[in-house]
Amino acid sequence: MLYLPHTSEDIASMLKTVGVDELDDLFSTVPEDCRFKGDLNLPEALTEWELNDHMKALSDSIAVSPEYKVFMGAGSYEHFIPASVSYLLSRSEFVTSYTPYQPEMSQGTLQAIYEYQTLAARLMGMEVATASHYDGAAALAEALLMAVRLTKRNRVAISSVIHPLYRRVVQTYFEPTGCEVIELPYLSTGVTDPAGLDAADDLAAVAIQSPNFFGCIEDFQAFGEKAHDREALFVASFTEALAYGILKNPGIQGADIVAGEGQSLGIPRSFGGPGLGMLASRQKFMRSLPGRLVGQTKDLDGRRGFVLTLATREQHIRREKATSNICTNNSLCALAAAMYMASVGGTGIRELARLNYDKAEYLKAELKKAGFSLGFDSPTFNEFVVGFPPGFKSTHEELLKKGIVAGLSLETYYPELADHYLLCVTETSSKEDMDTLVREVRS
Amino acid sequence: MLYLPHTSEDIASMLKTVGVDELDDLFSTVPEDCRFKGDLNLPEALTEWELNDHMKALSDSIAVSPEYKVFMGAGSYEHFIPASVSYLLSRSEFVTSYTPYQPEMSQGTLQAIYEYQTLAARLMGMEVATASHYDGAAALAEALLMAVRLTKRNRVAISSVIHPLYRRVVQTYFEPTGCEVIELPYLSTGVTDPAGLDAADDLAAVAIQSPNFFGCIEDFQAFGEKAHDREALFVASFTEALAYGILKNPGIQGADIVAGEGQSLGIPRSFGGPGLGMLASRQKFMRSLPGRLVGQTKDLDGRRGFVLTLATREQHIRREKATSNICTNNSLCALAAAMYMASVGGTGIRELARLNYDKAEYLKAELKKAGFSLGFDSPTFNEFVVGFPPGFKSTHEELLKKGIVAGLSLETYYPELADHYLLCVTETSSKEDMDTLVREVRS
Amino acid sequence: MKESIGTTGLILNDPLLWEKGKKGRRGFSIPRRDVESAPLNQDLTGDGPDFPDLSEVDVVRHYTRLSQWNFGVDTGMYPLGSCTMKYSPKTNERQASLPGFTGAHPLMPTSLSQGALRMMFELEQYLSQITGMDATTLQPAAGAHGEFTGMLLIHAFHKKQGAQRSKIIVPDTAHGTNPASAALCGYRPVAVASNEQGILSVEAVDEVMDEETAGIMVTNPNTLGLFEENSKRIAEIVHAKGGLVYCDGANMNAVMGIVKMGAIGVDVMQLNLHKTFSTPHGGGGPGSGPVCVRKHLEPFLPVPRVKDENGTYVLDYERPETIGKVQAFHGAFGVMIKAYSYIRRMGPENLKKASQLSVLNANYIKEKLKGTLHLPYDRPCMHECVFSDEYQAARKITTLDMAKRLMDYGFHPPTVYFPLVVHGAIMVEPTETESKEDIDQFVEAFKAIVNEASENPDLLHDAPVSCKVKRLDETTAARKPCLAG
Amino acid sequence: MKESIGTTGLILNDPLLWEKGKKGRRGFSIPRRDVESAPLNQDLTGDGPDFPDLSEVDVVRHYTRLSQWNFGVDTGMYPLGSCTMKYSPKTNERQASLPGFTGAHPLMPTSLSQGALRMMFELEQYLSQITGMDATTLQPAAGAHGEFTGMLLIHAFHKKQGAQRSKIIVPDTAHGTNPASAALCGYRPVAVASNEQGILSVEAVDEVMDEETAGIMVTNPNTLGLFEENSKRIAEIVHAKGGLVYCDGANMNAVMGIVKMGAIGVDVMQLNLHKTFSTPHGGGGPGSGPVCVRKHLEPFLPVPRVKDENGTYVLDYERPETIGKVQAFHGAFGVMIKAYSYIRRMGPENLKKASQLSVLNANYIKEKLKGTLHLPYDRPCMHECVFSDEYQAARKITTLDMAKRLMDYGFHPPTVYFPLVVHGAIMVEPTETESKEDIDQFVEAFKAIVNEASENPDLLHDAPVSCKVKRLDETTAARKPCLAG
Ligand SMILES: Cc1ncc(COP(=O)(O)O)c(C=O)c1O
Ligand SMILES: Cc1ncc(COP(=O)(O)O)c(C=O)c1O
Repeated sequence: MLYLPHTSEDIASMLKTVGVDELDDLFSTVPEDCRFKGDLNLPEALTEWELNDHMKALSDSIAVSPEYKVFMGAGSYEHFIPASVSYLLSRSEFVTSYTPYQPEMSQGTLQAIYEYQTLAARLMGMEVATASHYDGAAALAEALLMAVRLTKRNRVAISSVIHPLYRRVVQTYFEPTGCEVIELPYLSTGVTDPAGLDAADDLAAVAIQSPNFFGCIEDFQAFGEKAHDREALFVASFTEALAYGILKNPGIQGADIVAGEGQSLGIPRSFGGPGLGMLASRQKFMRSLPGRLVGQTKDLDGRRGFVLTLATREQHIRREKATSNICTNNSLCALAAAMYMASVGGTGIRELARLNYDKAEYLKAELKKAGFSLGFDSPTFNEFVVGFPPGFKSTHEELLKKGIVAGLSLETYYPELADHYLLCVTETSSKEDMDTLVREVRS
Repeated sequence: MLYLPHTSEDIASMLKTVGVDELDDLFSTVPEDCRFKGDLNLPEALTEWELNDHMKALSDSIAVSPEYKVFMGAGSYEHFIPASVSYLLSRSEFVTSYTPYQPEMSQGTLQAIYEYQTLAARLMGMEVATASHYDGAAALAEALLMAVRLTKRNRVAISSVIHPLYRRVVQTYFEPTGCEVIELPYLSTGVTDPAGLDAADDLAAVAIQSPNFFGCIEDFQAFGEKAHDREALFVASFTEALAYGILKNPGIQGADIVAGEGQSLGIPRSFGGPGLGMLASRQKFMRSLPGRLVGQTKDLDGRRGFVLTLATREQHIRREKATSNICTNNSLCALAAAMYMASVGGTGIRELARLNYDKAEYLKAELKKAGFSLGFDSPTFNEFVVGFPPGFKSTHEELLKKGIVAGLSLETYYPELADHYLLCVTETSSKEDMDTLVREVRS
Repeated sequence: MKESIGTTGLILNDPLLWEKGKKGRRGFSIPRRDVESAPLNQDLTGDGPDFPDLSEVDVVRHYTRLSQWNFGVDTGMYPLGSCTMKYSPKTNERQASLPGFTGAHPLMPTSLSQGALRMMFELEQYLSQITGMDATTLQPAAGAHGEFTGMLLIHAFHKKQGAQRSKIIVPDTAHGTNPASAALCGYRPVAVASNEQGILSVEAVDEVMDEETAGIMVTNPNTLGLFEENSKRIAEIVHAKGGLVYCDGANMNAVMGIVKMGAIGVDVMQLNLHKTFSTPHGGGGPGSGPVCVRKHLEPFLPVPRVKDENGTYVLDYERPETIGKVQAFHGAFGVMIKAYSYIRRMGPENLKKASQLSVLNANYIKEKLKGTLHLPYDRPCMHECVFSDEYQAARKITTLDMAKRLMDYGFHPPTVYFPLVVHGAIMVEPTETESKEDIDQFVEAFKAIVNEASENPDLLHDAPVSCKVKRLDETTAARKPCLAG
Repeated sequence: MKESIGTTGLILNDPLLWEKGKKGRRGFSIPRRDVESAPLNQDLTGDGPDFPDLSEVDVVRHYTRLSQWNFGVDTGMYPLGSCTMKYSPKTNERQASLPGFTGAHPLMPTSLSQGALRMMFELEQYLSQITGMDATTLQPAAGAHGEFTGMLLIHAFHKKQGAQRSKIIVPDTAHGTNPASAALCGYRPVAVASNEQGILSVEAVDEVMDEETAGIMVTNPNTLGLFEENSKRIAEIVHAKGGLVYCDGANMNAVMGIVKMGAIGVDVMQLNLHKTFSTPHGGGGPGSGPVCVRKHLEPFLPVPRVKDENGTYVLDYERPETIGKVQAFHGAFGVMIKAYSYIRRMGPENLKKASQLSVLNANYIKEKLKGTLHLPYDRPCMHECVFSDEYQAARKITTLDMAKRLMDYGFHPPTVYFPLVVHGAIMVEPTETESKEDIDQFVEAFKAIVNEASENPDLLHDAPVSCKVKRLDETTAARKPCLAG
């Protein structure tokens, strides 16, 4: 077997050294009644070539661009990824190394993650960003738990137009804590209703997402102030990191903690994971952050180097008193994001973000021309809600057959929004594709 | 532009250093009447993403497996290539380095090519193999020129069942030399007629390919002896390197020089190139070999290291007196072959070669059962000739529409072999595919 | 010993990204603009992030150089205990990069995602089969995330029973994530000491188990590389008091096809696909931590569940008792593909063989080094063995010194100072993908180092000398944190 | 100067392949056998090659380690004169790996290979356009192969004229492949010396050109990095005597969009796609050396020719006057894709810009270093500039010493001791993909080395000290050749 280098001679001589006769004898400490006697009921081994055919068949059965035109984002975005990033990310020194516990041997990963932390912090407008989290939803949950720890209060308010699946994750994380999660309703304009906060007191945190699930841009500033008036922490969230290439970042709008998803930054969608949980905070909360942090230091000769630091926050030192249980994170995804941010550059990300905005505005305008109404009139970035005529569901299904995915139906998440669909346009959708979409939905 | 790092400030300050005002002024030494004033008439620049779409469209228009079942070899063979080889070959330290003129900085390439030379020599049963040549045909031509130099005779005899395109290349190389190339006819059994040599005297070399173009296994031994009786050098050639995984190699059968194509050894077909020209000889002819050679040596501390050696044979030292004009060779293809040979291993290559043989024999047998006659009855490896009924051409075209390529028509190369087709079966053709082929050609 | 495989060669320094580049450079091909620019309210816009502008060649050289400062399993032996640093077959990477997989949108209608759903459905079945459990969720992102998910399941279970419980038993040998995951779920971890044999005694558990205790978290094989021989009896005790048994399955690599956790009393467990199932670690992740449960916990699993409705795969969100979701979408799909590919390539026999050889390799190292290094628990081990620096302590040579010196010899050090129950622990897990020769070289290197420890201790104190940097000042790093440039 | 970018780090030794492995190991998945074994005459079979048996991890580690002993353009600056070591865009590699391209069979019916033929047809047109020639063949495998093909074309031309010729004029600055290619075609190269300006004088050519001479081979820009200013007049002289002008276009990177060779009297020339058109060198190849010709030579081009028959592409073998074939199939298709991708990504403006910047970079280096190193021809250069070690000779420091020392500073040395007309030549070709910062670092490094040459010459004599090996004994290697293990 390609992955099992032992020859029978190797095995024989090693067994001899160990002092047993057979491989089975190695398991003498496993009590008889714990031993599994049968054979695992699994499909027999495939050759590498059979696997190639099998996997190609599975892959070919999935609808993806360019064959399909997918106008759907909702937390998973299609963006171009340079061949250079894919190549660099495949280098096995990055791929096959573990968490950099031994810094002298891991300076590549460590400098790269330090650079990621820096670029991520700059993108979010914060002072400190962690080395990565599982995904945007888990990062948001951890951010809110962090706020609970910091404020020693046990109620959090989250906008009802934070991604519904993110809210579900927050609910799940909070269930056993006994903390309360209250949801802030949204206005007819598609943004969170600040009034929702008036009643709520004794809050640990207020969490708002912008662009929110409807694609609408929220007024972080206002919510930040309201939160601070209540001595609550303001947690800003996002699912489309590219938006901050052109929009005001959370930091300058008063966010204390920022948690969101970085998949847009050079990470393929791959059916929703692995993604990149981005988490950042103000310097003063640094020691309460969950997850790994890379810091700069010097070696014995005074040369610059990097290490994992502030480990006393972490489970392997603090065990049950740790700021989180996280150990393995999404390091390689953070590396991809760093490579992507480095490639796009400061000038490029503005252009790219603007292009996303302009294309989305184009489709909006065309749909309006075609007589469809937008669900909400707040400004958006690259996603927006369209209210289609009743019975659009069947048209939507017809379009699937033609290889067009006309957005995500909102009814499942917001029953009040029957026939409303969330559409997404990125730099990958051409004018031609958009015109086709409009033509098709019109007919 | 991604590949042009200069900012306008860079350009300005550099022009200043150089002492000219504009980029155009850099070309002051190009006389006015040599300057091209217009704009190059080329398509305007594509973005990386437009290029992806464009190239995908071109690629998708080409018929390849698994969609097509291609029972065609004729010098270009489909063999499985492990993912490990493709990955390793993509490492940029190998891909983006030049010919290892500076050995201290190129030990990776040098050791790898030394290993290639060794494995290649072992495969061919020779003492010395070169670092690589352009392709099998050019290697054969160079081998024959080498024989002419060594023997100071100017006539070579080559089998008429050496790959026709290889013979064409030999003719082309020999045209200006004034040397004569005589062709040895083939027998009804599909192998070269030794009698063809009886008349011929004063020969520099006798060249035989085995398995030959018809897939038939030639008796190298016999031709070697006949050549040596005439004090001519015996040049063995091949297009399917994998055959020597199981067949007697040329070396033990008396070859003085071996020249052939190594594409089968882990190199994709890519429309016929780049391939791998393999060239080997007996130790005593070492200094007459064309092309690069890597040799083992020691460094100042006595550590083993590798260098390009015997450069006095080469053009950059010997200029017109060199053994060849070759400079750039097919190094990366040789590296791929080395990785492939290392992966398959001694045990594996026997199994793999045998599997090729057995599958070809299976198809042979099935076609016979189906009432078709084999063109020749000499033993073959993984290619063989089938004589189809007159008018098979139309069936052949029908099958193309069904995604089946039922071999190569021999008529173009051997007018006397109308309706004869050269079929190839490798480890990549499943029994099922072969059964389908038989079913289809029968109907 | 023959020449050490560790040596030095030319590598290149490279500054931080923002110390390179010039405004106006490009490393990214900006897509053609085929629509006009639309008005955008300036109150909403910012200056954009302060990123450097780099050319493609700047970026490629930067990361090519950085990669050469790193060491991976593809570089050499990486016997990091408890991390199962086995070789990741290259075919895994190939499969995961197929366009249908990388391009798949998680919220597409299931009819357009059949291949993805089928892979997940089958993988769940394989993992249930390997662990002997009844159902599996692939949603957790890593081992610790799986532990947390497991705790949530236990929590939901007790809630349904009507009485919530406050404590959970966690042995002192447990990985830090265990108590942390329990705490995250509101449980108070109750530590029990392992006995002189390095395993849990029935008595110890019997003593602490009560109706206030939600259950126990056992790592089996445990972090000393020992099989918890009493696990079955312990499970009975825990069950008798209405508790549940959680198994930390991070060490499953030792017992595939040999022990079915479902058959020895385990109610819920996680697997680390990035350990046992050969998905690469990526410098710290992403991983995948599927959770396998017995029937009685299945109703609580996260949504959606992949279901096979006679040949077509659907996603079922309608699970009234579900704990909810632990990630936004379906988990680390890209990682699952690699584990799935591995299982399909290996087949049942080779998976068992892998476990047997991983145990063989560990025991072989244990025997070869036990004279050289102190072996606290001299018993047959599973996939890893734990030594200590006791013999060297006299000469002021610590585990850390030996670990650093191993780098100069071309090996990644073992896990050090864990598990905590062994002072100066040196935890060696070779995995089955290391050949006898590689292991022999490792053993020779370690012996050579122990010699140096007595003959020339400074070689160890100054180690490593071959790496790009010398030992790094971690204290200052923590005291004056510099976390961003 | 600030810290040198060259440093050392941990790398691993690895023995020769056959010093590793064990019989019975596997690094290759043997396909399933779905047919019975057929009888095979034992007289035909041998023992099979004596290859080692290795596991996949053995192979992966071997080549991963070897790769780390190498230096490429992706690692750092590689100013190897005459080799145009520009950065190869990663998108080239991506395109070349598309399944339709890698899987294409060269003898498939053209109807099933349209995409491949179209790419070749268009690439031929682009190259004809860039050189100002009328037709192009993509068949030659490399520059030298293109030269040989060019010689064959000239040979066929004269043959058709009725009188074969015996000589060809080759300047002393020519690359070794030029006379070698001429000789391979039966021509006797007649050397002409370049003048004190480093270029060919009209007189020198006039003197030797006669009716016995088939033509001239000019490298333009030449290997001193100078433009052959008299090329047009020279062409007239050669043509007047019935000769043809061959241009070695290996240095075309200097003049894309600036000079059209077809317009200055060139009849036939080769291009090196692996230089000017960014296809990577692969440690020595594969390359591609297309040959571009004027109308009167088109009939002689190798077969097959790709033709566009209103929208469908066909292969034309019916060319009565063709020289035949120089490779079995269509040439290095896999390399052509990369050059094609490069041209499409660059477009006409950027190709010209690339030439301008390559010339800017070379002149910048010339100005920066000319005080430090002796500059034999102090005139505006094209894409490269040639220095010598004359200033250092006094202190017994040679070009080789400085070249080796550059390695320790993290740079690949320039081409040394070529062209032969400059004693101790140091031939620097930065290419346009090096940024000003990178070039400034290179200049600083060279200056630092020249300082060391006077202050501490041994640093140079002992160089390199950072690489995996010290200077290697090339003499013994040649005297007692060991070419296989
Ligand atoms: C025994 C054990 N349990 C749990 C974990 C946590 O797994 P992860 O790092 O994937 O969260 C680890 C990983 O180090 C481990 O070794
Ligand atoms: C000026 C010149 N001509 C010709 C050649 C030969 O090209 P190739 O190495 O591709 O055969 C070279 C390559 O070094 C060269 O520099």
